[in-house]
Amino acid sequence: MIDVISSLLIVSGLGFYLAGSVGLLRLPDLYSRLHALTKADNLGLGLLTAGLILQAQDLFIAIKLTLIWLAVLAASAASAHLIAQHARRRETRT
Amino acid sequence: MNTTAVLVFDILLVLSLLSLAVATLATRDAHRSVILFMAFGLVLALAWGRLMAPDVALAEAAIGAGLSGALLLAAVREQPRQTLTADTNAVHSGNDAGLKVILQSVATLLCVGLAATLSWALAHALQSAPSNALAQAVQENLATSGVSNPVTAVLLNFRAYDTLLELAVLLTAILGIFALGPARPGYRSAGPVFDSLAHWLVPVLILTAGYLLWVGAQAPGGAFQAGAILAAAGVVLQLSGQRTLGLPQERTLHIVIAAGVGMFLLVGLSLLFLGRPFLGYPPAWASALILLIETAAMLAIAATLALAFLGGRPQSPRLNATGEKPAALSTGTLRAAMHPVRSGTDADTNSGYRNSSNEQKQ
Amino acid sequence: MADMLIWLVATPLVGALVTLVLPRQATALVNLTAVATTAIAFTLLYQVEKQGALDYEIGGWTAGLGIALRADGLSAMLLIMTALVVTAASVYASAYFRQLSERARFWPLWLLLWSSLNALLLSGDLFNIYVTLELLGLSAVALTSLGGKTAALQAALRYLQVGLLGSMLFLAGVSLIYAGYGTLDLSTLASMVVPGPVAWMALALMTAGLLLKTALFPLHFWLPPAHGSAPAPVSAVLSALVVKAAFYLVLRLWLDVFADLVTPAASNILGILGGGAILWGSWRALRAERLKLLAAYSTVAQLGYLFLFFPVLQALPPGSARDSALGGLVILALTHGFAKAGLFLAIGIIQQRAGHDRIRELDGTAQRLPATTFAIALGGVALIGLPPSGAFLGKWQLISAAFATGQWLWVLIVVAGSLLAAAYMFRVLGHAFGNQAYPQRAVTVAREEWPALILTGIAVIGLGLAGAPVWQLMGSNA
Amino acid sequence: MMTAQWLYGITGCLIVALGLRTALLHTLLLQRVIGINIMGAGVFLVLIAVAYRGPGEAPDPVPQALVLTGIVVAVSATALALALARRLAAEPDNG
Repeated sequence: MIDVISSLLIVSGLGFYLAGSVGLLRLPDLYSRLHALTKADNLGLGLLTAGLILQAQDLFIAIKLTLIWLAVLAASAASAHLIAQHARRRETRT
Repeated sequence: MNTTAVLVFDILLVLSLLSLAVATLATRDAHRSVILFMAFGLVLALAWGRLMAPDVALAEAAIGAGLSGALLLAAVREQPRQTLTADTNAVHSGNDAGLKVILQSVATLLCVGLAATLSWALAHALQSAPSNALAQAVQENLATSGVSNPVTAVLLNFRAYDTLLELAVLLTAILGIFALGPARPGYRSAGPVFDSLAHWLVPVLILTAGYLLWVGAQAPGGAFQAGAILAAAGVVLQLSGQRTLGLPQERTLHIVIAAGVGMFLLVGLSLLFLGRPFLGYPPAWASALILLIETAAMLAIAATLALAFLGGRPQSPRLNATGEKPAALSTGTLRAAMHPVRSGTDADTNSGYRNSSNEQKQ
Repeated sequence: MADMLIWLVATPLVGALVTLVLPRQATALVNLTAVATTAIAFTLLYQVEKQGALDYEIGGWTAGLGIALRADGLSAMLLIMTALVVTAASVYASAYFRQLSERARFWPLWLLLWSSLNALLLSGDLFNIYVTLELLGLSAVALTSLGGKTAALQAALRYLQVGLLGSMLFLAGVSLIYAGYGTLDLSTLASMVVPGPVAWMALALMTAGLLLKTALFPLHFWLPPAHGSAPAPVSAVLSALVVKAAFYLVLRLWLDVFADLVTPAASNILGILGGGAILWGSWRALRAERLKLLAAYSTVAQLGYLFLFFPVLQALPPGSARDSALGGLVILALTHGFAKAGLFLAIGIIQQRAGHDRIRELDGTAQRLPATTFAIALGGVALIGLPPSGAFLGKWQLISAAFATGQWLWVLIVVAGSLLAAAYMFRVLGHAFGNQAYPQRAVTVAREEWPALILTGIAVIGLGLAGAPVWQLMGSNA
Repeated sequence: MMTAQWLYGITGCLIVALGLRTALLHTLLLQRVIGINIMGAGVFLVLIAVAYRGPGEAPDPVPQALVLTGIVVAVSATALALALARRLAAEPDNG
């Protein structure tokens, strides 16, 4: 039973990754691509981690997985902000 | 079902590795090639994970993709965005198109030949199933090596001499960078968001580095990965505008970067005086000695890689207005010393000689 | 007793760390380290003479698992040369670099270079040799870049890239060896090697990497600018020792580890490349504008002689003829090391006193700096191979061995090379003894001229007249 | 499983050749430094592929330690090369 739920979670997570990548390729300008990437991929990673936590043998690995997810969340949010800020500054300057 | 799934995954991973390598090397724009190189490093870390080499995956992600990428990005940032075609210092002086094409085809041919013969030789080598002697030897001696993680045992005990020389390589690199002149002008603060991220990220990085150092004895981890993560903390600090990134000044800075090699020599030579072979830890103290050496090595690696990103000695805060530091070794005098009047510059002497008496003006 | 081996590597390393931390007392510390390491090198030579090759397993692990250091006759002699040349160059450098900040940057890198040379000459493990090659390359590049001018920086950058490429090729060969034989230790490898695609490809890759680092003829483009623009003591050590350390590795691989794999065809290729190096290097030296470039091209040429020995040694059956030819190779290498180091130091004196080293404007150097000109002349004698010098003995062995094996081409090339060497050395001396109208006031700079004189003196008189022990030592481990 | 070893080993050889081609041909220093790094990555891939002993068995730790040492040596060489390039670019009379 656990396996079915975790595989379901993982597959849906992959679905979000796919959406993010398609968004990266299809969307017209930088900001919307950034938007797609950070939103979809983080949610995908969240589902992936949830799926993996169910498989994890002991609590310690589960905690480490959530820590990884939180770190990636913070890092991608900050970097998305920085990229957008940099692009914004270059647009207003030129 | 399982083996074919793994095979499909392997083929996908290999294809992505090759395509990333080709993309990195074929792009015309320096910025793009650096970003693609970092992506290549991360996918390579994935490959190390797949080939059951977690220690190497950690190091590749932290040092290969992370710090090398940061160094390359810092270098690209300073270069004007000129594309590759505009480059002038061609190694091959043949600048007309014909010669260039010939050279490129010859080089390509040479490399295709190299690839073919190398893989033929490797296939031959893998076919004859090399003896697993060394792996068994490591397994047998693991008990007395003081650590249970075989890779750390090889790195810090069986082949500790290699690691000593490798730390000396790091020391040479940073001394070379120091000799080249003052540090990079440094970064303005990147805005509140990044500062708040740095504010809590740096302590977490330091904590993780300590954890990795400690866990290196039993599980994947160790001095190099921990040092790389500490260096990453240093890089984040620099990017958020902190100039001296918490490193000590002059004398203590030299002690920190020489800590790795120094501790190795201290332990090795003192064991020599106790009648044991150089770096031959007695089994009882082995784990303690290894941890001691790893701590010093972590500090040395972290300081060296952070200073390499900084590009030279950190500007000490006690500088007076003109950036001059009273002590003889400040970067100010380094810049002045780098262009001495006398050494080798073509002084315009009349008969080709100066009266050597005013030379000795020590 | 074998602890000496590790002390030879550890002493310069300790010296490097201490001079890094205590820059004010650096010069005294370096002299201390130099004397200590030279003393250890001499005791090692004495031990090897008495009881043959010495082995030392680091950490007490067996050679396969741990790393073994090994000192036989060849490496002991090269260690002695390294110790003497670096000690003399250190005395010279303490006078050459005037500002404290320059010296503070120079000494740690200098001692790191020395420890990497000792580590390379002693190492008995393939991957360990790769790490020492990298340490050697990086410290040599850092020292070259101390020249400060744009030319020195560009040469250092090109030298670094060539060095990295060479090390990567060497590492590819090492990885093939590990894939095929599962061991990295040279002695166990020597017994396991069997001719086959793995061994050939590995040897080819390692040799290609090392030839890049020895700057053999077609791959020599990086050497003249690097050795020409580096500070004088650095270019002395680069030409005399760093390039020769890579040659020592080629020698170790071709004659020791992969001995039964080497075919006459392969040795002939090395011989032809060596011949090309002699002719091209001597020709460029003859046309060089500056003294330092002349000395750098002469290094390219002299290394060509060393590579000529390969086809000759390949053709000689193992026996006394082969041992004497091997002895000739070693004495030629030693003589070139001492002579070239002395020559570069003397050139450094001229460059500092005159502010330039253009050959055409050397007028009056003989009157001005008699001892320096004498050192250059002595160096020239050794480079040409005139009788009292060790080079004469080396070339004599080479020519007689070539006669014995009927390989005429090498004889012609050696004679042509010696004539060209005579040409470019007498061109320099001609300019130096130029007809300067009024007698100049002679200048003696003791602390800088003594090292140059001693080094060239060893090359000409020491090795020439007292060259016999070289053959005994080579016999002890051959 | 031997096929994984072969697959990754041959890829390593190809990447070595790719890196070498770039190191020989490209003129911009940055490309050449990246080429040398990628060539190193190829050699490390060969080493780790040799160390891999199939899914069940533990891999051989010695090549993994060698690759760790190689990665650190490569990053220090890259750092020195980039510092040299930066200083060269800063030289006033740089043509």
